[in-house]
Amino acid sequence: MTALLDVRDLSRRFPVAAGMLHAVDHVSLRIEPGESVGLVGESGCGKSTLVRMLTRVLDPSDGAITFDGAEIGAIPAGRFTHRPERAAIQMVFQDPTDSLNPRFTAFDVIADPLRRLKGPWTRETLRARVEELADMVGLPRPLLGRFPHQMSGGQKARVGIARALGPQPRLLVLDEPTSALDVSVQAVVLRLLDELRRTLGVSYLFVSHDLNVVRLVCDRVVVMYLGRVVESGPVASVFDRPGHPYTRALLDAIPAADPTRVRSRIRLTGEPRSPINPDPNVCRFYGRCPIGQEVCAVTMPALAEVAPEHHAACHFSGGEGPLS
Amino acid sequence: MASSVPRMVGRRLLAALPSIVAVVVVTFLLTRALPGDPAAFFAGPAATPEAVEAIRHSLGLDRPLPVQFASYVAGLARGDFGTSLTTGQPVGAEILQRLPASVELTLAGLVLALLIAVPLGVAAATRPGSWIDHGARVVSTAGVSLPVFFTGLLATYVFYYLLGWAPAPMGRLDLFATAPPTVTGFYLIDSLLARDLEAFRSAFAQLVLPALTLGLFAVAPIARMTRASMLGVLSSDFIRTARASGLSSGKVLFAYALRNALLPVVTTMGMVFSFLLGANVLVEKVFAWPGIGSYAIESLIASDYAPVQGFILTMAILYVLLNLLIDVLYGLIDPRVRIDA
Amino acid sequence: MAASCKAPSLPRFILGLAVGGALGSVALFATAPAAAQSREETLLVVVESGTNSLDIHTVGANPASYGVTWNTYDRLITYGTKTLPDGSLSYDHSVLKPELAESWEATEEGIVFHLRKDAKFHDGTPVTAKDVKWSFDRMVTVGGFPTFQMAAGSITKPEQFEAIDDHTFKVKLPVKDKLALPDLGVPVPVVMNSALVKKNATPEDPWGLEWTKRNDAGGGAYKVESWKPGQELVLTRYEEWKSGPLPKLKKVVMREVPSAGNRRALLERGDVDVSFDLPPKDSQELAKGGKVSVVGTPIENSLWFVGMNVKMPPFDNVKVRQAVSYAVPYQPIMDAVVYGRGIPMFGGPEKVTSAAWPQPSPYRTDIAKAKALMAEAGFSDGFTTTLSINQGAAQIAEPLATLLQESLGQIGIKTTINKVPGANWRAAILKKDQPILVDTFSGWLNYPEYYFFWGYHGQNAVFNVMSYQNPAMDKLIDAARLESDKAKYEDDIKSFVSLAFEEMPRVPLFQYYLDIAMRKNVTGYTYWFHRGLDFRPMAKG
Amino acid sequence: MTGTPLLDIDGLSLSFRTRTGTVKALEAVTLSLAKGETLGVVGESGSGKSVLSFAVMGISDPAATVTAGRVLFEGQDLLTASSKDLNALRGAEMAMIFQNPRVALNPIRPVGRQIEDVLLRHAGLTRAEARERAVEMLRRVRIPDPQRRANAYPFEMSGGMCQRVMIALALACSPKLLIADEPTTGLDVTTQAAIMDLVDDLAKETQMATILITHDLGLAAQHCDRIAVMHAGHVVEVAPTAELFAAPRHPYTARLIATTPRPGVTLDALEPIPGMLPDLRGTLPPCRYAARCGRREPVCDGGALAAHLAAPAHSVLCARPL
Amino acid sequence: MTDTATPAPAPTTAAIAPPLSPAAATLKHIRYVLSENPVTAMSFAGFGIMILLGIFGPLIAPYDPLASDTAAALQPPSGAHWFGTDHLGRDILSRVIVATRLDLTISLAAVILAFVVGSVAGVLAGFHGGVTDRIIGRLVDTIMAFPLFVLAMGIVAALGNTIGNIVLATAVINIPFYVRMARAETNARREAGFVEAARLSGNGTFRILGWHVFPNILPPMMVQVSLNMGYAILNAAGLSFIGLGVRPPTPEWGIMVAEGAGYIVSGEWWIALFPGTVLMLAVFCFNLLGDGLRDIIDPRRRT
Repeated sequence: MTALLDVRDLSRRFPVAAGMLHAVDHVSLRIEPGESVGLVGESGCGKSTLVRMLTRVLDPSDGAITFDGAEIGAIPAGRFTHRPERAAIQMVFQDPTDSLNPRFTAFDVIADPLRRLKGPWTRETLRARVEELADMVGLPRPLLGRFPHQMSGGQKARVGIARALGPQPRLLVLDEPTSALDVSVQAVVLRLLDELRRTLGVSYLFVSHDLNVVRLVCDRVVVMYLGRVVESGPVASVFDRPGHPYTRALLDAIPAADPTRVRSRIRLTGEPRSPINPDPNVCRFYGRCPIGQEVCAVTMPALAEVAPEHHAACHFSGGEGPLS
Repeated sequence: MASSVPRMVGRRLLAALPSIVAVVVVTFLLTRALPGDPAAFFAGPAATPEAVEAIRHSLGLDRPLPVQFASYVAGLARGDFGTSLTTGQPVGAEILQRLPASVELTLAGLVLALLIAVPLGVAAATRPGSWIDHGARVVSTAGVSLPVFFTGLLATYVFYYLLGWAPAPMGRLDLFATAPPTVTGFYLIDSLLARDLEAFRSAFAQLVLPALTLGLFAVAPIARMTRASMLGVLSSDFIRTARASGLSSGKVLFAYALRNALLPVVTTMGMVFSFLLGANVLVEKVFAWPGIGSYAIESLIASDYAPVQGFILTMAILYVLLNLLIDVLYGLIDPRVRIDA
Repeated sequence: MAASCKAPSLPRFILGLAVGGALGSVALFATAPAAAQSREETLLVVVESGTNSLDIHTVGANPASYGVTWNTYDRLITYGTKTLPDGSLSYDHSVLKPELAESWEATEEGIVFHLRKDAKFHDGTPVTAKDVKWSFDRMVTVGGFPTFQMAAGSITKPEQFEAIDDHTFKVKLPVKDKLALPDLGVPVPVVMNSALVKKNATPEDPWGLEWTKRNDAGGGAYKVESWKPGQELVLTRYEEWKSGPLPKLKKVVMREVPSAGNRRALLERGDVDVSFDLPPKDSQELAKGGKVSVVGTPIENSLWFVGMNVKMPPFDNVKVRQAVSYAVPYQPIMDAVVYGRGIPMFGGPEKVTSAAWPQPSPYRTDIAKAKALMAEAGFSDGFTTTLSINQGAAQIAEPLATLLQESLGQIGIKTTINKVPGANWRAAILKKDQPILVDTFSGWLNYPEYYFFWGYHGQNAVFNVMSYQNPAMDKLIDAARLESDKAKYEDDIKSFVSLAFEEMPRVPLFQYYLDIAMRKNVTGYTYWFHRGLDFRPMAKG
Repeated sequence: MTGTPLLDIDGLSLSFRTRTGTVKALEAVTLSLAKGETLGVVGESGSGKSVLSFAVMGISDPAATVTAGRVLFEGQDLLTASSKDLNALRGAEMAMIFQNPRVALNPIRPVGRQIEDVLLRHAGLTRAEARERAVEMLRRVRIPDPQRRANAYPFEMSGGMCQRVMIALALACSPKLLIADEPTTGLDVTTQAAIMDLVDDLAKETQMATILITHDLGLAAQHCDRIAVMHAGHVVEVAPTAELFAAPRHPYTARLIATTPRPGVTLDALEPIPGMLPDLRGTLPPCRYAARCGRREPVCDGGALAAHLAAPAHSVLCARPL
Repeated sequence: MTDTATPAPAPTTAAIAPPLSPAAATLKHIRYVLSENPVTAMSFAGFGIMILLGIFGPLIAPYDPLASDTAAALQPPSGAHWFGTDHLGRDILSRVIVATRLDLTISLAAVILAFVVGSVAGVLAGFHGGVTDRIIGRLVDTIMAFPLFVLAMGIVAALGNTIGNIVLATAVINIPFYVRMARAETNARREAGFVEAARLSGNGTFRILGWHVFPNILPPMMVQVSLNMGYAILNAAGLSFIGLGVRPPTPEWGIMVAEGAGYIVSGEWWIALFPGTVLMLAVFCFNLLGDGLRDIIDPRRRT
């Protein structure tokens, strides 16, 4: 089975006043057809930059993006708009308010990609398709005539999902699709997404900082820290036996709706290292890492398998280190 | 920070250079496109075409445009703005002499406008939708809705002719006051420096009506901006924090809200000032104000190239400097800009 | 905006600020300075625009400079004064009076002047014939207007001037020109402090024009105390002046106030003594109001007129020109444009009987006749053209043109009014491409043939805005210039005036007044052909 | 709950005037808080939890009107207090921290100065003393190099740092009550944990009572002694934390717990809550949850609903509690 | 999951009202905006009257605006001449009415020209940033560096005082304001989610700008438009005052004020006052119109 998306050594650097900002630094990842991959990491870790490159609205500095066997990383973002792959990679945005044009009705929002990427349409077929999509995401049809500010957060989220599904994508990037929603709505949307994946066979790249959610809807998870992948593997494996202290800290920080659960926690101290002109020989987590040693300051740890399909980039991830 | 300000100033000046060059070129071309023929004007009555031609030659107007331009630029490089044909004076000296009058008037108008507009805007913003809000909007809009020459004449008629409150509209000083020794060129300041209260009073009295006329024109944009920006700031989270901290309402309003709200106001000041310099031209004409605006109008009408060019160039430089000042001011208020620079 | 965070003091604070500011400014207004100490001996004059040079010889010196130099420089001779029928004073072009020259006599060669021995320039240097020689050399050498003006009196070359001794000066004349002596009484032939000017001359500027433009090098009754171009000129009396009785006014301040309304207000409120260049309506009302005195003198040898370019169809057709002459709304112009501050120049006798100029044309408004003439000319449907006016004289020209436009419309001539900026007017008329225009022209020298020489002669001078060329006309004008027999001379004049009224290249409208408005206590105002103010005889009672 | 409560909210009702009608944002809210206690207020957006906190602080929107009830702080009714008294209380006796700390601080004033402003207002210190105290406060919230950081501006700091500054500012005058309104929303999970730990520690140190307003049941569970659950302007249930999770009595609470993702629960096990919050304009049924509730019976639409104790220290607003 | 203090009316699913037809909804919205703000309602009424006068002015005017009657010159307001007569005896009321069309034309034409050029340049600059932004910014700086009124004077003086040139000059000096505003507004939305979404939906740059970004920056721009309409008339009036405006005897408010200004001191106040007042009311109307227009155009203000 060939991967739907295969990213190799993808990097993106931005020139800033103080030097080069390494937003994404040699990231590799694969997404299989129908698979749901979670991408987690704190703000500023390069998630968004990576996503923008994968959805081809930003050009990478280095590396390759292979989509369904075709190299698409080298196509300039401006030209990619007119490529057939455009329809195949779609995205659901984090903030449903910000991502919906305030001057478009729900109908216009959903119809826009259809008009651009699919078709030809007549008035009737287009309306039929939009209504079909609305039904699919559980958006009541009368709401199609509304403007974003006239809808609730959950409704807007559904519009955003319908828009992304319209062009029948094969890869759907979901950028924190539920972070702006109430828990009750979140559950509904998560179930909807899960169901859609199963019925449509779409692959997901699910970006989130909420590990509870990632655990629910993803098969595999990729953890990023300061532009680099520090850990990746099957959800169960990573959640049960995190190989990287950062992953461990993330897991520990999740507040559990269970007052009985008493935990020992890794507390992170200090501020993250600067992503500007980073020293390629120093572990990015060094300085904040509770188990950091001399070696971390002179050698950048590489991703190593810690369990089947489960990789971590830590000198001490072998299970014998101070972590366990 | 200390080193970043001069660097920023230098960079901004450098960035403004192309604009200045463009202004010089455009002005040159524009003045040459004016329909008049200064040679014919200065040949005097009853001149023969030959005489006109001779004068044209002596003025260098018969040379090809690029040559004229080159000599103009060469003159500029030497600090020579040329000589006005209408007044017969070197343009540079004349602008230098008249500029303080215009700047003093414009600044007075601006200060007056700020004094009226900012409190008005704040009052409107603290009570959106109230009668104060509507009133402020109507009043300030009325101010900007009248042509300055009309308000100026009306004000003169009412306050000078009918009521006799204002002094005669005859320039910067009344006829019997003597100008204070020039230090800054601003009579208000110079007279204070010279401890000449008589001159100060005269200069102040002369300034009030034209400055008011001019200032009225600027009230609306500033008040509008203040209101909008104040409204935005007042509903922002940090004001809520300040209130939740029990800070006094005065402190919240002025030290917290107003200072933040002034940022966009400061930015508009550049535009407003540029606006006022335009309106100034007409106000000077009405009040016989010996500034560079009236000078420019007369010259433009007379196709007298040198003063027009000198005037516009001066204005452009003034504008650049003003914007620089605004940037620095902005930096003083807003640390984000300062540190980014 | 929390309930607890209202600032009830704010509006009050603002109100306080505004009221406080207003009161403060009122207070400053109210205590206007009472600096009236020198007021009685100072004359305050407001003008629309002032001089651009202190030296009439400089290139581009404007008409305002005539008046200034008239007071700051002496000439050899000047004109006498006469009282007009209305009681006002005017110069008398028939009387020549001594100024720097105590006396003069005509010789075979020309004229010999004897200078007064006590005259001194403003810096105390005695005035000598050498200064006169240098000044006269200068005016005929620098070119432009001064040179041109002096040529009218056959004074053209430095070789004509000779300083015989310190106080004797001779002007040699190539022909016995009757205009030579009068020409020495115009503003141009000033006597300059040659030593002072030479000291400030440069190799590029041997006549020191750049310096005299900004500096006083004279010995006239007034010294320039200060001059801010475009703003203010202050003259003070020269206490050592010998060329006439010492003026009464110690000081004269001329301020430029561009707005006519303000000039009127200033005068009415008594803040100034004299206002120059008032619009005719203001003059009329002020004269009627009686609060101030208005002296209006018809400007000699001057005429407002409608000119038609005889080289441009359809105005090459005399019938069209006559039609226009009948279509002009003469009386409305007198009423609504000039407000009676002019002498009508229409509705005169059918036949020219007077040798005076200007004199009324036989035309009067008669639209029916005008239409008939248009039909005769083959323009019964009318035509379209552009009516040009001088923006610099818009006060009169614009309403005049508007009325004219309306009337012409009635006979089918549709016009667009083209306002030419004042400074461009001369260039515009020099091109002679305006089909029809409204303008004025006056001659300094008060002779009909002088006016016609400029306005109608085939030499096609700039002021012949109609490009009118007619050999018969030229012959009559030339004859009148040389004619010494009074009767024949008058016949010539009547003939060319008749011809002009027949051909009608220009339609006379009115002879305009030179109006000066003064406070009642100002006396001694004298009308001068150069239309500048002569402060020397003036006084404040 | 021991002794007289520090804060006693009694039957508080509040409504907003809007273009489209009056929104009954709070109705008969009754809550009390003892000294040193930590109370969690949990609810979905629109449930009225922030409105409640703003009403307590007296910083409500001008369109808000209190229609009934009292808010007693140490026996003093905040709703009838003069704005002067209220101002003296705010920042000194009761303080608040907000979400989005980066915009909740004055962007153009050094953070140290902002803390000083509060100190100068309430503590009667000289400028120099205030300065010293401000730096001390920054140290207490574990900001490294506080001396230097006092001169920094909010934009020069990370969100977590800004929230620490907010905490320093709120606690500068050692208030008896701290209202933390979604203090960790928008922060990274690791930062979130650190901030909550800090609040916990400081609260314990100073015996300060805390109201934690959050949408995150997990967060409340971990940090609060008691939890109040709000729905559509009602407090539907108040109970000690362990009891609430172990035996929720209000159907909404139960559904809320069930719908929250947590370890060991699969997606299929997450039970969405049907329906949405009711429109708070116009007339409302006595139970505002009734329309969404699976247990609705005619009794639910009967007369007015009053909170009652379902167990000691466990009150519930439901006609048919679980 | 933010919970704010402002009372967001809880959305309803219980009753999803069938949407009104767009026209009806717009009408309802306009009615709402007008009823909410009396000042705006007044300005709309004023604008309506101006449009009517612009169209039917010549039919309504009681006298021929160009017909002089020197016997009836300078008459104060009376039953026959409500606004009095001017120095040539023309009826000021008629002139004021007939002038409406020209003044509206000048301001509308100038503003449309400036708006089109300015917003296109501004949107491009704001969206692309980089070199485009720098070049356009530099051009705008250059125009702004001129004293604007003097630039307008220069243009009219150089090209001749036709109405077309007055419009052109007014447009040129207004362009910078549109550019700056459009640039700032576009820049603020450049990174907005919906722009990114539009790109993912297969929209090219120009379609994004025209279809997605531009309509969103329209509401704030409308305020500028209405402000500028007033400014355009004032500008024309100023040009008339110094003799560079509309040619006589065409009635135009500015030139009438300029003409009448000279008669204030002599007591014929009505010549300048009536056109001045109408001019002020018109500018006033335009100024106040902006807020109302923005409210109408902005769908977020709809409930």
